[in-house]
Order: sequence, then structure tokens, then C-alpha cells
Amino acid sequence: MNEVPLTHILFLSTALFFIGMYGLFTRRNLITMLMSIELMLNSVNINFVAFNKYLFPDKLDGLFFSLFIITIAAAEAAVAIAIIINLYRSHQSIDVDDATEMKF
Amino acid sequence: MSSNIFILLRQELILSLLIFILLFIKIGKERGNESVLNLINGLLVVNLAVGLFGMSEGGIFNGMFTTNAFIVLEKNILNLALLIISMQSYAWLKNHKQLAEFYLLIFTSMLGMFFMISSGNLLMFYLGLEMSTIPLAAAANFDLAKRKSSEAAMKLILSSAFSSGILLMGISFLYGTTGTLSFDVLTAHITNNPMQIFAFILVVSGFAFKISAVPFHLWTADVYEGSPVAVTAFLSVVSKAAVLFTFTSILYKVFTPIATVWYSVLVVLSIATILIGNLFAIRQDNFKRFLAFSSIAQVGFILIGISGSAKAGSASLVYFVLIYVFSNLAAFGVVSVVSALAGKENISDFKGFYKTNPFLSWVLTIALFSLAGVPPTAGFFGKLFLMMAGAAKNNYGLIIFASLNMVVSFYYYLKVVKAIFMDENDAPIQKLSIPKITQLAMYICIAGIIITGLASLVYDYIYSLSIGI
Amino acid sequence: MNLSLLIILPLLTALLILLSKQLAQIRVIGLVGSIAQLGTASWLLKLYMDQRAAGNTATHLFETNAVWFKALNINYHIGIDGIALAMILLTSLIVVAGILVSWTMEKLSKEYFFLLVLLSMGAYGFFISLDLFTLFFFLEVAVIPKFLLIGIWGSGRKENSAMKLALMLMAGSALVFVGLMGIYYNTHTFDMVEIGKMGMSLGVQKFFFPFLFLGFGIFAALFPFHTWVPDGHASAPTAASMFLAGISMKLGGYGCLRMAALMPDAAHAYSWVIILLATIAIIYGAFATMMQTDLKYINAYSSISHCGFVILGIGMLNKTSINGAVIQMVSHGLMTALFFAAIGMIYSRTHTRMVAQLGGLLKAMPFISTVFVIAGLCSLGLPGFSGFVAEMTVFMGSWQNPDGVYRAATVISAASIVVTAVYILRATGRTIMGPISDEHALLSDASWNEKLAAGLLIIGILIIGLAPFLINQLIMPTTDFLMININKAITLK
Amino acid sequence: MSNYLYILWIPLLPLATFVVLGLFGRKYFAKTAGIISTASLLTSTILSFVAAKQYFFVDGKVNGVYQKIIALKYTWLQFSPNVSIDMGVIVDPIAVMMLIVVTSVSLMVHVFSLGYMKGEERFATYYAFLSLFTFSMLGLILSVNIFQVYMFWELVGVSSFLLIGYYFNKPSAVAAAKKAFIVTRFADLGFLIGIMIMGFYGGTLDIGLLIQKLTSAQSPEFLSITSASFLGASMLTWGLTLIFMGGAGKSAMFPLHIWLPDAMEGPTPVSALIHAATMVVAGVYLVARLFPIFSMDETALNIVTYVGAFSALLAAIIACTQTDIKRVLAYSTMSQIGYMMFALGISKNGGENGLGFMASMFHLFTHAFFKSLLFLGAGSVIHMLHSNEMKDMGGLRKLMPITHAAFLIACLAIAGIPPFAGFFSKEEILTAAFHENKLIYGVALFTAALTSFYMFRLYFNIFWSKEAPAKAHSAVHDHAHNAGHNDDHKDAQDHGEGTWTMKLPLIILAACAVGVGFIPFSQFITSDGAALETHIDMVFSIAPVALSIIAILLSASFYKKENTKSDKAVAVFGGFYRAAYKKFYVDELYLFITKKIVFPLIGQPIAWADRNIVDGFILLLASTTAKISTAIKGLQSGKVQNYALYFFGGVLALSVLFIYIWK
Repeated sequence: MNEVPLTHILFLSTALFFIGMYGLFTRRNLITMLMSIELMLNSVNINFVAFNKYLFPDKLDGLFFSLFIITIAAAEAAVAIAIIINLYRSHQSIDVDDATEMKF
Repeated sequence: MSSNIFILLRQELILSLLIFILLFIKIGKERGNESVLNLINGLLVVNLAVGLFGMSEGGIFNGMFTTNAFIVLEKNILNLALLIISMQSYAWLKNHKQLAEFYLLIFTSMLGMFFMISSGNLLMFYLGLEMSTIPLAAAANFDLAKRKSSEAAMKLILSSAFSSGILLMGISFLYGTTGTLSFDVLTAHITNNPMQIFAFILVVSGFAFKISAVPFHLWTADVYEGSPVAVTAFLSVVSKAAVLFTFTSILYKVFTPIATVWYSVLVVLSIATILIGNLFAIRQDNFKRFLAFSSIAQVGFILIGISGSAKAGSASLVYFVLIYVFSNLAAFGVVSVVSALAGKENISDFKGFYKTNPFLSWVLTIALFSLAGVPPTAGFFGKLFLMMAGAAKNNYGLIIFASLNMVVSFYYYLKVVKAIFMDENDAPIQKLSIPKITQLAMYICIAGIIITGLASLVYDYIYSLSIGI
Repeated sequence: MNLSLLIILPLLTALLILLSKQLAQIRVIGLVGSIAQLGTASWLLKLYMDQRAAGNTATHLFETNAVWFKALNINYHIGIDGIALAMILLTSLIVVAGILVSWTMEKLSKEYFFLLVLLSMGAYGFFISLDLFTLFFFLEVAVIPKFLLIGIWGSGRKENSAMKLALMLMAGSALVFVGLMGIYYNTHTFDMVEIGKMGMSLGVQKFFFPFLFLGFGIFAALFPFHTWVPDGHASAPTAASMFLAGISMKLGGYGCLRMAALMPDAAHAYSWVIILLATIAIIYGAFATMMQTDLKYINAYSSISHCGFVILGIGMLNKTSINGAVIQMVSHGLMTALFFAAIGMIYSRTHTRMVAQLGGLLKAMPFISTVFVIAGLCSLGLPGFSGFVAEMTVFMGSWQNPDGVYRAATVISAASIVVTAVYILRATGRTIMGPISDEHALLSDASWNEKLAAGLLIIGILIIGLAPFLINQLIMPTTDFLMININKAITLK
Repeated sequence: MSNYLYILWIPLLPLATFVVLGLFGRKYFAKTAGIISTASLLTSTILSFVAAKQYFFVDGKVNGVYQKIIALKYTWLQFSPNVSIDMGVIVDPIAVMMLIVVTSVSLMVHVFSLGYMKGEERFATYYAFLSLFTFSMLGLILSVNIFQVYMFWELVGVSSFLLIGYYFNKPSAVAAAKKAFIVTRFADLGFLIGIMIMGFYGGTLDIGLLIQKLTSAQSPEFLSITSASFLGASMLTWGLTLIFMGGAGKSAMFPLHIWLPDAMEGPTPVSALIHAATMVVAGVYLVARLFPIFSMDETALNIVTYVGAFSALLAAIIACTQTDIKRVLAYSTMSQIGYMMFALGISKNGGENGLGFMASMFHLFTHAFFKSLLFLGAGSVIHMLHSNEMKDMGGLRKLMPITHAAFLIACLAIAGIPPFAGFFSKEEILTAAFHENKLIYGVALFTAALTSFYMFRLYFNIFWSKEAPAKAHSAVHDHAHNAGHNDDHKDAQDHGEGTWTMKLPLIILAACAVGVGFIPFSQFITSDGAALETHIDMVFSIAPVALSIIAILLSASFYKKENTKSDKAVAVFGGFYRAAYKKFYVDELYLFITKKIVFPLIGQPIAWADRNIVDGFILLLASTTAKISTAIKGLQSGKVQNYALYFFGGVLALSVLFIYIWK
């Protein structure tokens, strides 16, 4: 049985990572930006799992790490969304360009 | 083992205990803010005291959590800073509704830092890092009504999430190339191969973001400006210090094999940081923004010190941080009092400040001199020892650059002093009545600024504990 | 005796001043403190002379060597030789005079006296320290008080002057710091004595000497880094100008001298540069002075010219010239302090320093005018005053070097005495002599404190001027010690 | 060798007077200052006469040669093992002679001033300065060390500055004082460098040693100083010439003479003391002091000779045209000093050929008396009329007989009419010149004639010509004093010829002007200390004496009665006269150099450059930093996305840097 080589998976994760980054850079909507960040984190998860499965199958460090990442990401998202809601209260918008009061 | 836990983890445990107490206070019956604040400050004193006695060395959770005298010392310094901050934000929190939440957030983040500092494993380190960052983002938004506050929080949470994404990428590569997460094992596997260097750079960027080294610093000024002074102080002193401690220990412990690489990385970063920090600090009028950029420049100097990578390197770092706690917090203390009582946060508002508030003026002046590194304040010694540590590598170009930049930094610190003492102002800030406890905190800071430098035993003590490559 | 007294005394005075309440108290404390310093210094002189007479030939006397930062091998190592002692005496004298002159200071008097005393403490510390780190520490201690003194109590564009002064001096100390690092990492100590014994490789010296010399040179108004001098002196309040020109510029000269003795090879290698700069400073400063219209600017620029002699003497690197440099430092300190005092007295009465607006003051205020003239005559090197002794010693010293360039430098520098005469006499002729304007005719003469201050300084000037063998006796042995080191370098070549 | 230490008191007494009067004069001795200092100076005078007697007649002479005696010497400032400034007292013929001159003339002036300066507001200060000057002058005379000479040289200069500027609120006086000091200072620069050259090659600053080392043709010092050369001239020539430059400055030799006429702004007694008898001959004394060394170098001597001769002639010509009586006297002084100079210049060291030296000293001696007499006479005239201008004068002989007589004697003396003092000394000089250098002799002769002409022009203009001006008669009631006297209140009785204190000195000096010529000078003062046989050769003397008499008659015919002859003469000379009247435009030249070159072309640019270039550079640094900081503020755009972008950019940069470049 032939299985997918590691490089493919790494390629996938890298692609995912940069897609996320691209989203972060280009999208104006804060929620979307948050989602793009989630993409980046998930690509990292894929990395960990893949490495763990292919290279070091005897230990489970990678898996655990990805679990923790998911948890933390959730927490982060929660706080972020709270903040965004608050931002919406004060700015009446969740467009990132409206929140550029402080500069220079 | 079991008893051992309580000794090794005592600082973390007491902190968690405080958090619970706070929760109980919260759910318990309503009581006046003053009493709560006094209670908390009392507790913080206890918290600090617990750390002070009994050095203990060892690791638990098979090496995920390690501690030793040096780390305990670092944590104590952070505790001290926390205490001072809380004493200084008295005026601000006195009539704030959710002060309990404020402390909850701060303590949680503090706890995260403790774990980060004494992490012996990348996972633990990551957990600590996030645990220290996320609550801060919330805290940054603590002035719910203020527009700036929420903007600052947003910037902080987004960019920190992004940076942790980068950091995680780096960690994952490290894991991929070495197959382990624990520091001790990692060291053995680190070599010069590009993958690892790339991973290393990703990790460093994560750190650089937290300590706001150029070009990863851009969030700093905005967040500092937007968030409440207390939070800003916490960000600029405590969290920065915690990350620096971790950074150093990881560099010295884990990345020893590629020391030459990270030396040059540090040099590049420090040059950029000092330069940009100074150049931006010159123009600032908002006091918190000004302090933000000045602290960026300070980080540049710290990086030079770290790059010295001998025992003196980490010693001078911790020493400087201790001094930095006193000096920076003294400055922030004055700013917080002024902004809480007079609602002014601009340097130009401080013109003729000396006529109305001599005490605050002197505190601020001494603090600024210490930041600038003027003897006999401790800042002088702190900065000098950093540079000496850096000069150990005989890279005199760097030293010349740094010392000339010190002159630039003099300019903007003296500019503030000039505003306070020399500039005429028909409507200066009125006479402020400072809360006793805040005054006490300021006295502590001043005492620290004077004593830490001249009394050499402080440095010698730190040096005796410190670890180099 | 324990030299730390020289640091503790001012410190104590400063603290008492901080604690004291009303003006009279502050003044008295300040005065008593400064007089105590003077007493200590003179007592020190006596002890020193006794020691030497008793045949104690150690390079430094009254040494104390306490570990300060053990980890970094930084020691609190103090001790004095003849040159340092001369500087200490100078400082203590000027401090007393300065306190006396600023007797009537009303604005923020507490802070004012506090800073003055602090400044003096820095100077003492600088002169007695044998450990480069301590030296550097005190060097910088002395900077910030100047900034505040000028910025708060000054006149004219005081903020800018203060800022310029502080920044340029800080730049100087930054350079010094780089040099110190170089020394430290090549000898692993800051102790001047040990370094002197160890010596450094020529390459190291050649690389780091410029930093140190330039760094200290900025303090000593070395051309072209002298521009803080005119503005700073002109804006400063009287006492501050006295301290600035009388004490803190000497920190630079003293530092340069020490460095030259510490890195003799480099000093020899670069001596022509030093001499070139010094000569330019001398003649250029003199001509620039000729064009000034503000009394304080006149004196400030003339200080540039006079400090040029110090640098010249050091650059010539022979015993006589170095002697001359030291005497010139002391003499210039006293003379220029006296000059600033006189200018301050005039300014406080006429409220102008513009030569054009003054005249015939001799009629209204004979004492002050006499002081002014004496200062002037001293500065143009009249025999009987210290200036003559100093300048002649420098000339005779630099003339000892038969090389053409050095000869030319000597002659050009000597030519400056004519220019000096021109500007001094112009200033005197227009302010002291000539017809007096009506509103100045009724002004009062000096008060007791001013008389006392001027008297002290004049006595100092006369002692050196009339009995130079005394100060020679004090510094000669030390210069011999220095020369041993320096000549070693020559013989190496 | 007996003890001459008491000579130390001669300078120290005036010094003490100076200190006392300077510190307490204004308060306590406002009136009595004059008496005090006169008394102390009288003591010094007596002492110096005692010294002279002891030296010349008792024990100065050892087997026919007057010895140089170092009465006292101690090291004042050590430069290097054998180069040092020593303070000391030398006793030798010229020193003792100068002692006599200085003390006695100074005494006369002190006495005269008692009346002349009476009621001055700064009476005490005046006497303090006089004493200071006397002290410095005496110190200069007694110097054993060339640097000691230089020091007192400077002190003399400054005291002259103070005295010229005595009327400090009179701008012209201040200007004159400044001029005098600065010009001499410039000369002193030469002196200083000369000293340094001598000290370097001679290896000592002690005059005795220096002479000893540099006069023996084989001594290593001599060889080195003659072998070393710069711009073609040997270092010896340079050294001596530069030293002579100093002397020329003090002695107002061309071209450094411009300060002397202006110096007449000072009180007249001061002019009599400083600018006639004592300070101005310091240059001559200096050359004489170092004469043995000078005699080793032909070039230097020639310079001395020709400068002296030219100055003598030039000054004489100018003197004929001036109308301010004090200026006339000033130029005559310059001319006479020129005489002394070239007399030295043509002299040889020792023996018969040393005649010039002796003559020069002799002339210095006699000149001191009659010239100070002239000045004091002029002083009493001015004191009466409050004017220096000839046109305000005339016919005063009846009003002030004593002054008149004294002045006449002095004129005859300076004109060299036997048997007055001037005759003898001038004869010696002319003789010497005749033997050594005919050109100089001619010049000297012509100058002598001119001298008698302008002196008598002066004399006649003051005391004869027109009737005494009304001003003179009304002077008794006249209280409008010339500037400086403005606020003094003399009482009527000291008008007219003034108090006895003013007449007495005139009489005494007149006596001297007659008498001192008969002193057998050559017995005492010669270049080598050994006596020298001289004789007045009647035949030789005919020419000069005749010339003088003719000149006198000429000026009598011009000026005795008011007439137009003089104007005709002026018309004849025309342009030359105007040039002479304008002092040959030397002043203008100096003004041009200073005002048009030094200040605008050197001073201004430097001052400008300092503000704009040197300081400008520093400011530029600051401003550029500020500019940059504003330029890059866009980095902090406030957009969180850009922040992330920069973040990533940083990551990329680092990676590229460390993975690909710095492998």
C-alpha cells in the first residue's frame, strides 16, 4: 500500500500557512483576518502531526502539541472576538482600516 | 517528590492561590474598592515574600518545569514589579468597577510568565507564552469606553496571534528536524543545517515580537498608547522582562551550537532596534508613546548585553531589568498619577511641572536620568554593564554605534527634563494629591534607583547566580 | 588621611542643603561646606608635602583600594599625585568663590546650591580616582548638574546652550567609554596604575587612544569640538560659568594628560595631530575672541585659546611642556573664574554684557573694574600673574623640540599673546575705561561676598605668579613619574 | 667682594609703596600719597648713590677693570635642569649708572608731580602707578637673567599703559595707552622668541653664562648657534635681531615708533619719566647688556646701526614740523635714542674701538637729564595754559622766568653747545661714528643740526614770538582744565609757574644738564670695564658746533618774531613738508593693516566660520537626525496589517541574510 509522502503534506501545510498569511494581509474584515490566522495555526498543526507520524512515530509529542495549539487557538479566538465586539461598540465597524487612530 | 513540588512551584502556587482569592472576592459580597486594593497589595507583598526565602533547584514533570536560584530571582523581580505597579495604579483603580477582573487578568498572565520562564520544554514554553499574552490583550482593552483602548487591544491580539503562528511554525520545524521538544535533548541535535537555522529565525522572530525588537516592534507604540497606564507599565516592564529572561535562557541553553549565528542575528537586531527606537522617540509628544519607543531603544541595548553570551551577559541582563523595573515604573508611576488625576498624557503638558509638583518632578527626572544612564543613578551601571558584556566579543563597531546612540537618547530624555524644569507655562498641571501608597511605591523606586547601582553587592549577587554559555 | 573625605564632604553638604529650609540656612551651609573642602584640600597639601619631604617616593599617596564590582574587576581605587592635588586645590578654591558669588541667588536657591556642590563632588572624585571606571563615573556625574544649572538659571538661549553642552559632553564621554572598553578588554583591568605597568601593544594604543583623547578633548574644548564652550559659558549663571571654565574644562585637560601618560606610544604617534589641533585652537580662538562683542563670549573664546595651551603642552610630550600644561590648567582655572566673576558682578549691576553699552566703569565701581583688569592682565600673560608662568613654561617646553613643525607651532602659539593683548585691551578699554554713561555712574561697587570671592581667586593667581617654584615643587616629581613612562615609549622607537 | 645686597632695597621700596598705596591709597592716603612715595623714593635714590660711590670708587674695580658682581641670585622658575628663570641683582657699571639715572629722574618727577597732579581725584593711584613703574624699571636694570629682563620689560610696559591711560575717561588717552601696549607687545613677541632661541642654543638663560658661552668662538654652544641657520641667516643673527626687535619696540625705533608720540596723552611728568628718560632707553640698555654677544655678529650690529641712524634722522625731520610741543619732544627723544642705538651699533667690544659703547651710555646718561628737564618745563607750561599747541603760546619768558631759563639750558644741552652736557656725549658719538662709518657720521651731523633747529623752534615759539596770549594772563582765574583735569579744583596759587615743588626739580635738573657733561664718563663705563682715554678734539668739534649754531640762528630768524619766513620755507618744501607733518603716513599704514586686513580679513572670517561652519556642522548633525526621524515616521502607519507585513518582511530578511548570505 503506497502512502502519501511527507513532502506532499508539508507542501500542503506550507500552502495553507501562506494562504492564511495572505488572508491576514489583504482582508479588511477583522473576523476574516482572525480566520486567516486560524488557518496559519492549523497549518502548523498539520506539520506537527505529519512530523510525528512520519519521522518520530514512537513518541506522541507532536500530537499533543497540536492538541494544545487547538485549545489555545480557541482561547485566543474567544478573547479576540470579545475585543472585536468591543471595537465594534466603539467604532461602529469591524473594518480594520477604521481602527488606525494611533499612528506615527 | 510530592513535597518537592510545593517548594519548586511555590511561586506559581501562591499566585494561583491569589487568583482564587480574587475569584472569591468577586463572588463574595460587594465591598469598597479601597479595602479590596489594600487587601490585594497585602497579598502581593506576601506573594513577593514567599519567593524570597529558600532557593531550590530541580525539575519536575520530567523536566518540563525546571527551576533554580537564578530563575527564582527573576520571578522575584517580576513579583516586585507587579507589586509596584499595583501600588501605583491605586489612584486609577480606586473608583474602577471591575478592579478584581483587572487583577485576575494580570495575575493570570503573570502565572503564564512564570511557567514560561521555568519551562524546560517547547510545549510548556508555548503554553506559558500564550497564557501570558492572551489575558494581556484583554487587559489592554480594560478602559472599555475608550476607543483607543479597544484599538490597542485589537492590534495586540491580532499581531500576537500572528507572531505565535510564526513561532509555532519555527517550533514545528525544530520538532521536525530533531524529533524532540525538551530543551536538553534539543541541544544535542541542533546543527548548522539551513532548516534549523530557518526554524531558529522563526522562533527568534516570535521572541523579537514580544520584546518588540525592530522590525517586529510596530505594535508596541500603539498598544502602549491605547491601553491603561497600569497595563502599559505591565507590558513594558513585566512581560518584556519575562520574555527576555526566557529568550536568554533558551539561547544559552538550547541554541548553543549555533552561537555564532545568533550572535550576528542579535547584532543586526540590536542595531536596527536602537536606531529606530531613538529616531522615533525623538518626535513623540504622548508620554506613553515616548516611553514605548524609548523602551524599544533600551531593548536594543539589552540585546547587545545578551550577545555577550558569557556569565556577564545574563547577569547584566537581569541586573539591567531590575534597574529598569525601578526606573521605568517610577516614570510610569508619575504618568499614571498625572493621567488619572489630571487626565494629561502629553509631554507638552508637563511644561512648568516643577513649579506645581516638585516631588513628582524629581521622581520623574531621576527616573529619566536613570533610563538615560546618568550617574549616580543605577541606569548608568546597568547600561554600562550591558555594553561591557557586549564588548567582550571585541566588536567595537557595535559599541561605538551604541554609545553614540546613547547621546541621541540623552537628547530626548533631557527634552522632557527641560520641559519640566525650564519651559515656561502659564497653565501648568495643578497641584496633585498623591495617594500615600503610590507615594510609597515611588519612594521604593527612587531608593532602588540609587541603591541598586552604587551598592555593588546587588550585581555581585546576580552575577554569582547567573549562568552563561 | 582618607581621600574619600573629599567626596563625603560635598555629599554631606548637599544633603544638608536639601534638608535645610530657608535661604540664609542654605547659604551658610553651602559656604561652610565649601570652606571645609578648602580646608581639607590645604590640609591634604600639607600632608602631601610632608610625605614627600619625608622621602616617600611612591607615585600616588594616600591610596585606598577597595573592591567595588568584584565580578568585573572594578575597584574604588583612589589616590593623589602632585598634579591631582593641584587640581583639587584649584577646585576647592573655585567652589568657595562660586558659592560666595552666588550669595544673592534667590530663584530656587536650594536646588542651585545643591547642584553646585554636586558638581564639585564630581570634580573631586574625578581627580582622585585611579580606576578608570571610577574616573568615568565621576566624569559623567559632573555633566548633568551643568545642564540643569545652565538651563534653569541661565540667560539668553539657555535651553539650547544647555542642551548643546550636555549632548556634546555626553558624546565626549561616549568616546571615552569606547576607549575604556578597549583598554579593559586588552588589559582586563581598569586600574590605571596596573595598566601603566602592563602597557599595551602599539596597535591597541593606536586604535583606542584617539577615542580617549578626543573624548576628553571635547571636555577641554579641543578644536573643532569646542562649540559648546561659547554658548554654554555665555548662557550659564555666574557661578556655573566659573565652575564650567574653572573646573569642568580641567577635567578634560587632566584626562587628556592621563591618557597620554597611559598610552605613550600612541601619544607619540599622534602628537603632531594633537599639536596641530592645539595650535589651531590657540590662534583661532584668539582671533575669534577679537571679534566678540559680549563679555562672556570674549572670555569663553579666550578660554578656547588658553585651553589650547594645555593641549599643546601635553602634545609636546616633554617634561617642561607638561609642567606648563598643568600650571596652565590651574592658572586658567583661577583666571577665567575670576574673569567670569567680574563679568557677573558687572552684569548684575548694569544688566548688560555688551561691550558697546558699557564704559568708564572704573569711575562707578573701582573694585570690580580692578578685578576685571587683573583678570585681563593675567590672561594676557603679565609677569607676576599665573598666566605668564604657565604660558612661558609651555613655550619653553615646546621649544625644546627642534623639529621644524613643532617650532612653527610654538611660534604661532606665541604669536597669540599679541592677539590676546589686543582683545583684552579692547575689552578693558571699552568697558572699564572711556566715558561712563549716566545710568551707570551711580551703580554700587562690589559687596563683601564678591570682594571675598575675588580676593581668594586673586590670591591664588598671585601665589602662582609670584612664587611659581612652589607649584613647580608640587608637580615636578609627578611629571618626572609621567616622563619615565613616556620616555620609555621614546626609547622603544 | 663686598656685599651689595642692600641694593635689593632700591627696587623693593617703590614696590612696597605701590602695594600700600594700591591697596589702601584711596581710603587712607588720598592726600599724603605723594609725600609717602616721594620719601620712599628719596631713600632709594640715596641708596643708589651710595651704591654708586661704593662700586665706582671703593671696591668695584679689580686691577683696573670694573667687575660684574652678582649680588643676589636665586632660581625662580626651573624649566629644565639648567634652563631656569633666576631672580637676582647684578652690579656692574651700566647697571649702577642706570640706577642713578632712574632713581634721580624718578625722584624729580615725583617731586614735580606733587604740584602738577595736586588735587587729582586719583592722586594716590597716580603715585602707586609711578612707584610700580619705578620698581619695574629698577628690576629691569638689575636683571641677571634674560628672562628676568623680559618679565620686568612687560611690567614696565603695563605700568606705562596704566600711566598713559591715567585719564581713563578720555578716549584719546585710552587709545594711546592701548596702542603703546600693543605695539610694544608685538615687539616683545620678537624678544620672547629671541630669548627662546638664545636659551635653546646657549643652554641657559643666565646673562653672564650666556655671554660667556656665546662669545668664545670655539664653545660648542657658539658653534651650534652659528651653524644652525634659518632662511640663510644664522640662528645667532636671528636671536639677536629678534631681541633687538624687542628693544626697538620699547625704544620707539622705526618702524615700531608709532606709539611714542601718542603716548604723550599721559600726564606730562609721566612723559618726562617714562617716555624721555627711562623706559624708552630700556632698549638701548638691553643691547648694551648683551653687547658682547651682539659684537660677535656683524649682521645684527649693522641692523642696530642702520635702524638707529634712520630713526634718528626720520624723527628729527618729523619733529621740525609738529606743532604739539610734547610731540616735538617725543620725536626728539626718538631721534636721540636713535643716536644711542647707532652708537652701539658701530661700536666694537672692548678697547679703543669700544668708544661707541661708552659714548652711547654717556649720551643715555646726559640725555636723561636734559630731556626730562625739557618735559618738565613743557609740563609747567602746559599746566599753566592747559594746551599743548604752539599757537596758544608765545612770549612766556616774562611770565615764567625759571621755566624759561631751565628750558633754554636744556635746549642748549640737546643742541650740543659746549659746555652743556649734550655737547660732550654727542661729541663722543660723532667721533666714534667718524672713525667707524662715514655715512653714519654724515647722517648724525645732519641730524644734530636739525635737532638744534627744531629745539629752538620750540623754544622760541613758546617763550618768544608773539606776545603772551591773554589766556596765559587769565590762567590765574581760569578753571577750565583740559580733559582729565576736568573735575579737579586747584586753588589759585599754584598757577603761574606753579608751586615750589614744581620749580625745584627744574632747577636741579638744569644744574645737572649743565654739570653732568664734565663727568669723566669713560673712566667708569666702557664696553669691557677697563678705563678708556678720551679727549675732546677741538678741531673735530668745530663742525658740529658750528652747524648747531647756524641752525639755532636760522630758527631764531624764523620764529623769534612773528614773521612769514617759516611759511615760505614750508612752501619751499611743499609735499615733503606735508608728508613729514603727517609723520610719513606710518600711522596710516598701521591703521590700514589692522583695520583693513587683520580685523576684516582674519578676525571676521574666523568668527563667522566658527558660528556657521564648525558650529553649523554640529547643528547640522542634530537637524538631520530630526529630519530622518520625521521622514521615516510612515513606518508606523497604524495599520495592523502593515505591521504584520513588516513582521514577515523581517523574517524573510533575516532568513535570507543568514541562510544564503552569511553561510
